[in-house]
Amino acid sequence: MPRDSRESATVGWLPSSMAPAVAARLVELGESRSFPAGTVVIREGGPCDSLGLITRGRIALRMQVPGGADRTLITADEGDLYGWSALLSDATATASGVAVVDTQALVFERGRLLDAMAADCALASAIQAWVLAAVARRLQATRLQLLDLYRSGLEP
Amino acid sequence: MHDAIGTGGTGGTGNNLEIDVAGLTRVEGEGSLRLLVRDGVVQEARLEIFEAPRYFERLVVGRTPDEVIDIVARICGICPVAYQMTAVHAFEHGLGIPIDPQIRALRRLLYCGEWIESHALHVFLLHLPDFLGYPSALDMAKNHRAWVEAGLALKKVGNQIVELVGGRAIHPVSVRVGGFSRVLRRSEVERLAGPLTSALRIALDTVDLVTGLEPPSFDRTARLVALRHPSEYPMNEGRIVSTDGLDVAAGDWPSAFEESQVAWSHALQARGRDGNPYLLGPSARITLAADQLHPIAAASLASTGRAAAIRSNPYWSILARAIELVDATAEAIDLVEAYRAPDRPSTPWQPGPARASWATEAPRGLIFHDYRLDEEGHVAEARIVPPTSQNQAAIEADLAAFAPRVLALPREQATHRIEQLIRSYDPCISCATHFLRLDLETVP
Amino acid sequence: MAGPPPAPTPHHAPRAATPRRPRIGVVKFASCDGCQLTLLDLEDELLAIAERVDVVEFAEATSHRSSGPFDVLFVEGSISTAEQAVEIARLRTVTRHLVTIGACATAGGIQAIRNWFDHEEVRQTVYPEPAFVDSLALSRPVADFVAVDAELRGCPISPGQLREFLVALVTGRRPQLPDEAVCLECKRRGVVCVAVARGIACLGPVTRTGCGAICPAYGRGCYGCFGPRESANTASLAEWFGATTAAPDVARLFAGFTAWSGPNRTAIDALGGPPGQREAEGRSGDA
Amino acid sequence: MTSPRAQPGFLPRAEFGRLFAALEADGRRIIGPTVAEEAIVYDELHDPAQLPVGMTVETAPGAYRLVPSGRDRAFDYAVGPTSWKRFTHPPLVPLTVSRRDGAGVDVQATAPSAPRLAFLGVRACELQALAIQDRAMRAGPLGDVDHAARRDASLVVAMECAVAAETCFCTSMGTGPEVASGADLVLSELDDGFVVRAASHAGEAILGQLGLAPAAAEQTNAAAEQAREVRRTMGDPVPTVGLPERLRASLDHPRWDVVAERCLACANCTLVCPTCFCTSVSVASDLDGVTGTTERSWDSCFSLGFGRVAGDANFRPKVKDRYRQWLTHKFSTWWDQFGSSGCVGCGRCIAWCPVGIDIREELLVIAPPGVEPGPAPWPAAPMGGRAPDPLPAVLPARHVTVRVGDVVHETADTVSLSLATDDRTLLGAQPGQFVMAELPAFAIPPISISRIRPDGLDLTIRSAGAATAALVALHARDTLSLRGPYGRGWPVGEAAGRDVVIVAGGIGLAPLRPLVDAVLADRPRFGAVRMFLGARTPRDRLFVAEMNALAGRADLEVSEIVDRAGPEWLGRVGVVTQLFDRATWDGSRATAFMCGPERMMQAAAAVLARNGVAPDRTWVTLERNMACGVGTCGHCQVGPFFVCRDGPVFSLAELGSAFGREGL
Repeated sequence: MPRDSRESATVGWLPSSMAPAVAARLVELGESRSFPAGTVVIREGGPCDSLGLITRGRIALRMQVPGGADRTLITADEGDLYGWSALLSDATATASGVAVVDTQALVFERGRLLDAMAADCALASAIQAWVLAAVARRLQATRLQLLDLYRSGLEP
Repeated sequence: MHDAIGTGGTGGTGNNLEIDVAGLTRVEGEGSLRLLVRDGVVQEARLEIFEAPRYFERLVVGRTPDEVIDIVARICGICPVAYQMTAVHAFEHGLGIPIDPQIRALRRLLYCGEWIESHALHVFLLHLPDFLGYPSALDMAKNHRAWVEAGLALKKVGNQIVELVGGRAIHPVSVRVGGFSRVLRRSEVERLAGPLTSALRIALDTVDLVTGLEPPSFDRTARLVALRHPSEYPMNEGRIVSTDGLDVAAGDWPSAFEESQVAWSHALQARGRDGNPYLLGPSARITLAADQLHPIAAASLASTGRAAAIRSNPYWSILARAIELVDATAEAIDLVEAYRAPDRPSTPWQPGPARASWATEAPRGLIFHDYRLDEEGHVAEARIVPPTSQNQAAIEADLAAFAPRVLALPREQATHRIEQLIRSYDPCISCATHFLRLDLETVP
Repeated sequence: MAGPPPAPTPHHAPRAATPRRPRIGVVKFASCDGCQLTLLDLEDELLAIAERVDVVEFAEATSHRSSGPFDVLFVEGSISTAEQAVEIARLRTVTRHLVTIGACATAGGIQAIRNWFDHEEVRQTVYPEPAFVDSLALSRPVADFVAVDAELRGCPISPGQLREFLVALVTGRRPQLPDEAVCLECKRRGVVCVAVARGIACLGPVTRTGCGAICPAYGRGCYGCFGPRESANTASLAEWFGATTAAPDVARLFAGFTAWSGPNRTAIDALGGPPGQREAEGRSGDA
Repeated sequence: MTSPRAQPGFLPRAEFGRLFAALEADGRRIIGPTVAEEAIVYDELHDPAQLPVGMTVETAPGAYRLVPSGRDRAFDYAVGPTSWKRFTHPPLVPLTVSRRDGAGVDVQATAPSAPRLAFLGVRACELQALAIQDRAMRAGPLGDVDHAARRDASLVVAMECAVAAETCFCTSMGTGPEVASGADLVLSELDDGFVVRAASHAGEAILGQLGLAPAAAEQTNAAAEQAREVRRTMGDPVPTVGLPERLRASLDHPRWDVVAERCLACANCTLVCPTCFCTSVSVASDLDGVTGTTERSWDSCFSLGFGRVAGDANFRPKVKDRYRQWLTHKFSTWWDQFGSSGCVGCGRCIAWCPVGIDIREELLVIAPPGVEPGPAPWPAAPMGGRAPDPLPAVLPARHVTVRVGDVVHETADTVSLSLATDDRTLLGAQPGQFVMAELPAFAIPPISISRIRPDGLDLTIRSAGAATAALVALHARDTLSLRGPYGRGWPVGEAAGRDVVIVAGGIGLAPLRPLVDAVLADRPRFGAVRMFLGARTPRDRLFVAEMNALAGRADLEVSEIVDRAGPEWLGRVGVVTQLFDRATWDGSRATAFMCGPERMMQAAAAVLARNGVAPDRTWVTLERNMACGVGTCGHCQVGPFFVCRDGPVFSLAELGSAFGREGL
C-alpha cells in the first residue's frame, strides 16, 4: 500500500509555536522508544501511564464495537500524540493503541511529566495547549466521520 | 388461507356430508360456507359473512347529500354506481328536484357501464372457469385465451363508459344531487359509439357461448323479486314486484320486507314479511321484465329458448347475465346516439329536511336506500339494503335444497359444486356486510 | 413510508430474462374490493402480466390459495378487527415486499371517521346485537401494525400507477410514483383551477398526485382520496378556506377517505372534529 | 424582427373575421382567448364568435372571476390561467424511443412537432415572456430542438392592453403595457375596431393581405392614450432598481420562514408562470424492458422530487428552501443565468396562488427598495446581465451506441466499464466532463468519464439506484447509448507550472482520474503533484492496483486514508483532511482539484485555504445535482449556476457561499 506523504516525515514534531526552551525541556523529558509492528502500546480500559509523540510509524487506536469486532477508529501517525489520558486524574486508556508498523515514539512517563508540569507553569501551559490542539483536531475528524455515517444512512 | 381448492372439514360418504369452505373464492369480499348433512337430512346450510364491519350507516350521519353520494360508493368497489344512483335518486325524489331528461339519460348510460363491467367480470373471470373446470380465468386463458380476451374487452368498454361519464371507472366523482358536476360535450360521448358496437358483438357471442354450457340440473321454485318499470328495463327506477304477485312502490320496501341479524353473519338477512326468503338479480329481472328487454336482447333470449330454465335453475344466472350484457350494450348505443348536451350540468337546489327513499337495480339485484335529512339538510338516519344481504337467506335455502344431490359425489367434487352454486348468485359480500337499520329503539 | 421498494433482486438485471417469476399475493382487510379490482381492470395487460408473475393468492380472482411466502404482497383494506391485526403480522413474516394499496390500507379509509366517535355508540347504532360483531375501536392503516415497503395511494388506486408499479417490478426499475401536489397534474392537463376561478374548496394543493386531477377536470374540488402529499400544509389551506367564503364548513373537506392520515387529522381536530360528531355526542347521551 | 414599414391600418370590428381568414390562408391554426371553465383560456379558435366578447376579469391574490365588461370588446381582460408556453414549451414532450434487440441498444430522438400556429392576443408582458424562454431554452450547449421548432413555426399577433388587472405589474418589470418587440402584428382594440400595424416581414405580409384602410390619426392616438392610461392605473408597485443585488444578499431573511408558513409548495405559481421552464424526464417501457420511451413534463422547484439527488438526498428539503429558490431565481439569479429578469409582471402567480401569496408584497419585505444590499454571497456569473443577441443556434442531441469491452469490478457496488467507440465527439472528451448513459426503460443518469482512451472511454459507476444498478450489471459485449460529452472540465492548463493537489473522496476519484492521466502525460509541465485519497472503508478504495503503482513513482505523492477499518488494515484511518492538515508545502504555488462528498470537500477546502491555496485555484465538481445534462431541465441550479451548463467543475471563487450552502 502507498507510503505516507514524505512531507509529514519532515514535519517538526513539536508545534512551531512552542518556545524553544519549552521544546528543549520536552525533548529532555521524553524517552525515545521503538515499538515493533504488532506491539500493543496501550490497552483499552487499562492504565495509561505515558503520553506519546509518534516520530515514525503508526499506532492504530482500536475499540471493541458492539458484536465484539475490533475496529480501528483512527490512526495516530507521525507528529500525532497518543495516550493523552495520561494527563487525566484516573489515567485510564479509552482505546487500545497498537503499532501497525515498526514505530518510533517520544514517550513521556506520566509521573515525570506531571511533576515537571507542576514545577514549571510555562511548561504546563505549553503542554496543555499542545494536547488541547491535538484533541481538537481529533474531535474535528470524529465529527466528520459521524456526519459521514449519518449521510451514508440515507443511501440505498 | 389454504393451499388447496376448497378446504377443511371431514369428507362425506353416503348420507353424511360436512363441508367447510373457510374462504370462498371468486366472490367479492370475505365469506365462508358451512354445510352439514346427517343421515340425508340437512342440519346446517350457512353462508357466513365475516367481512369486517365498516358502519357506513353511522358514517353518513351528519353529512350532506353530495357527501353521501361520495361515501356510499365506497361500500362496494364492484358496483359503486349502484350506490351513487340509488342515493342521488332518493335525495332528488325526497327534495323534489326536477332532472333534465339528458341528465337522466346520462345516468342510465353510467349505470349501463357498470352493468357491463360487473357482468363481464362475473361471467368471464369468476363464473365461467367453474363450468370449464379451471381454478381461475388466468388458468382458463391458457386454453381459451380468445374468450378471456373477449371478456376483458367487453369489461373494458363498461369501464370506459363509467370513466367518461363518471370521471373514473371505480368510485366515479361526477354524480351530484341535481345532475352532474360537469356537462359532457356530445363529441365526448360520441367516442363511445365505436367501442360499444364491438361490445354488442361480443355480448351476442357471449350468449351463444354460455347457452352451450351444461350446468348441473337443479330445478326449484324460488320467489323472485325485481323492479318493474312501465317503459324500460328496470334499472334506475320502478315498482317492486315479485313472482308471487307483490307490487309496491320502491319507497315502500319496508312494508314488504324485514331484516334480522344472525349470529354467523355481519350482514343482515332480509326476508318477506311472511318470513320467506326471496331472490334478486339478473334471473329475477329477466323473469319479471323480459317484455321490457331491448329488442336485440329479447331476440337473443328467445333464440336460447331457456327463459324458463333461467327462472328455475340458479346455475343459469350466467345466461341471464349474458342477456343483460346484450341489453345494456344495446341500450348504451341508443343513449349515445340520442345524447344532446344539456344547457347546465345540474339543477340548482336548496338543502332542507326530507325523507329520501329509493330503489334501483344493481347488477346483483334490487338495492334500497332510505335517508332522513334534518333541518340543515344533513343525514340524521340512514338505512341501506344491498342485494346480497337480501339474497343470503334464499341462497342458504337453495343450498339446503341442493345439498342432497351431491351426497354421492366425492367431497372434493361436492365442495366444488356447492361453491359453484354460491358463485352463481354473484354474491357481493363487501356490500352485504354491516347493513342494518339505524334503529335506536332496538338498542338494548 | 412512501418510497417505492427496490425490485426483487433477481429482477435487477436489465435483461427481461429472470430466473424465477415473482410470487404475488393479493389480500384484503376492511375495504370495498375496489383496489384489487383495479388489477383486473388492467384489461389490456392482465394476461401479459399474469405470464410474468406467479399469482399465488388472489381470492377474488382465483381458487388457488396460498398462505405464503410472497415476493410481493398487495394488501388492501384497513386493520379494524383483532383477527386482522394478527393476520397482517403473520403475513409480514412471509412477505419480502409488502405493498399497501388504497386509502383504507394506507390511511385507514372512510371507515376511520368512526375513530372520532364513541365505538360502543357506533356499534349499537348500526347493530341491534353488537355482541355478534367483532371490531376494534379504531380503523387504522397497515403501517400502524407492520413495516410497509411501498404504498399505492388512492380511493381507489390509479390503474396507471398500478401498471407503472408492475412494469417496474418485472423490468427491475424503480417505479415512478411522484409525491407532488395534484396541482401539477391539473395544470399540465390545462384544467382551470376550480378554487381560484370558482371559489370551490379543493384539496389538490395538499394532496398527492396520481389520480390525473379527475375532480377538477370534472368541475369539482379534489376531495383528497390520495391523501396528504409531503409537507402538506393543511393548516394554511384550512385558514384560507375559512377566511374566504368558499367553504363554510371546512372540517368536512378533510374528513374524507384519508381523514385519519396525519396532516388531515390535525386539520380536522383543529376545526373541532368531523361531521357527525355532534350527533355522536347527542346519541351516546340517550343510548 | 424589423421595424414596421407599412402604415397602420384599421380593421372594423364587424370585419374581424378577415384576420382569421388571412391567418388561415397562411396555413395556420389560430390559438386565442375563449371562455371555458369560467375563465378566459387560450385555445384553438375557428371563428371570431369564440372570442370572449363582452367579458372581463377581476383578479386579486388567490382569486379570478369572469364578469361582464359592460362593453362588447373581445380583448377586454388582462391575462388568464393559460400562458403561451403551453404551445411553445408544452406540458409533455416525447424525447426518445429506445430499443434493445440482437444488434444492441438503439436510442432515437423523437422528431420535434411544430404545428404552424398563430397566437392571437399576445400581451406585451407575454411577448417578453416568450423572448425570455427563447433565451432560457437555448442557453445550454445544444438548445432545445422542440421549443425552437415550435417558436419558428409560430406567428405572433400582439394585442395592446386596454385594461390592467389588480395583479398586473408589468410597468415595474419594464415589459409593458406598451408592446415593444417580438410581435409580427400588433393590434389595439377600440370600441369600433382595431388599429393594426405590422412589426415584422411576416406581419407585413398578413397586413398586406387584409388591404385595410389606413388608421386615422385620432384612432392611433386613442390607441396610444389607452396604453398610457393602463400605465397610469398600474403605477410602479415593485421598484426593481438594484432588486437582484438586494435579493441575492437576503438569503437569510427571516421572512422566508414566514412565507413558508403560508406557502403550500403546490407549484401553481411556477406552472402558470409564462417563463418557468423546468421539467423532469420520466421513462416508460413494455413489460420486458425491451423498448422504452422517455418524455419530459412540466415540473417545478416546489416539488420535493425536484431536489432529490442520487442516494435519496435532497438539496431543497424545506418549503422555505423551495420558495427562496423560486423568488431569488425569478428576480436575481435569472440575470446571472440568462441576462434578464425571469419575471414579466403578468401577476399570474399572484392570482393563481391558492392561498393568495403576493410576490409584490414579499419582495417589498425581503428586499425593500432604497436599502443598501449586504455583501453578495457570490459574484455575478456567467451572463452577468448580458442577454445574448442573436440567439445561439440549436443542435439536435446525438445518441451514440457504444459497446462494453472490459468490465472491472472495483468494489462491491462499483464497476468500471471500458467502452469502445470511434465517435470523434465522444473521443474528444476533456478531463472532468460527463456523459448521459441510457438503457431502455431506465432513467438516464449523468456519469463522469473516468478515463479517455484513443479508442474509447471508461465509465466508473456506483450502483445507487435502479438505473445505475442496471449499468453496473452490464456485461462485456452489451451495449448502451451515450449522449455527450457535456460540461466544463478540469482547467488542466491553469495548473501548468504550478504544484498540483488532488483530493478525492470515494467515487469522486473517477472524474479526477482523467486529470491525473493528463498531468502525467505531460509531467514536466507541472511542479509537485500530491494526491490525497479518502474512502469509506478499505474495501471501498477505487483503482487500487493503479493507485499503488502511482504511489511507487518518485515524481508524485499518493497518500490515502479510510474512514473506518478492521485490524487487517495497516494504513491510515481518519478523514482525508488529516493527510494534509499539517502539511508545510506552500499552497500559494498550488492548484487544487477536488471531488467527493460535499461535506468532505468543504472540510478539505477549509484546510487548503489555510495552506494558502487561493479560492480561484481551488476547483471542485458538483456533478451530483445534474439531471438532463444540457441546461434545460433546471434541476441542477446552484445559486447563479446551472451545474451541467456552467460546470460541473467550478472554482471556489466562482461559487462563493453557494458552495456547500444548505437548502440552496
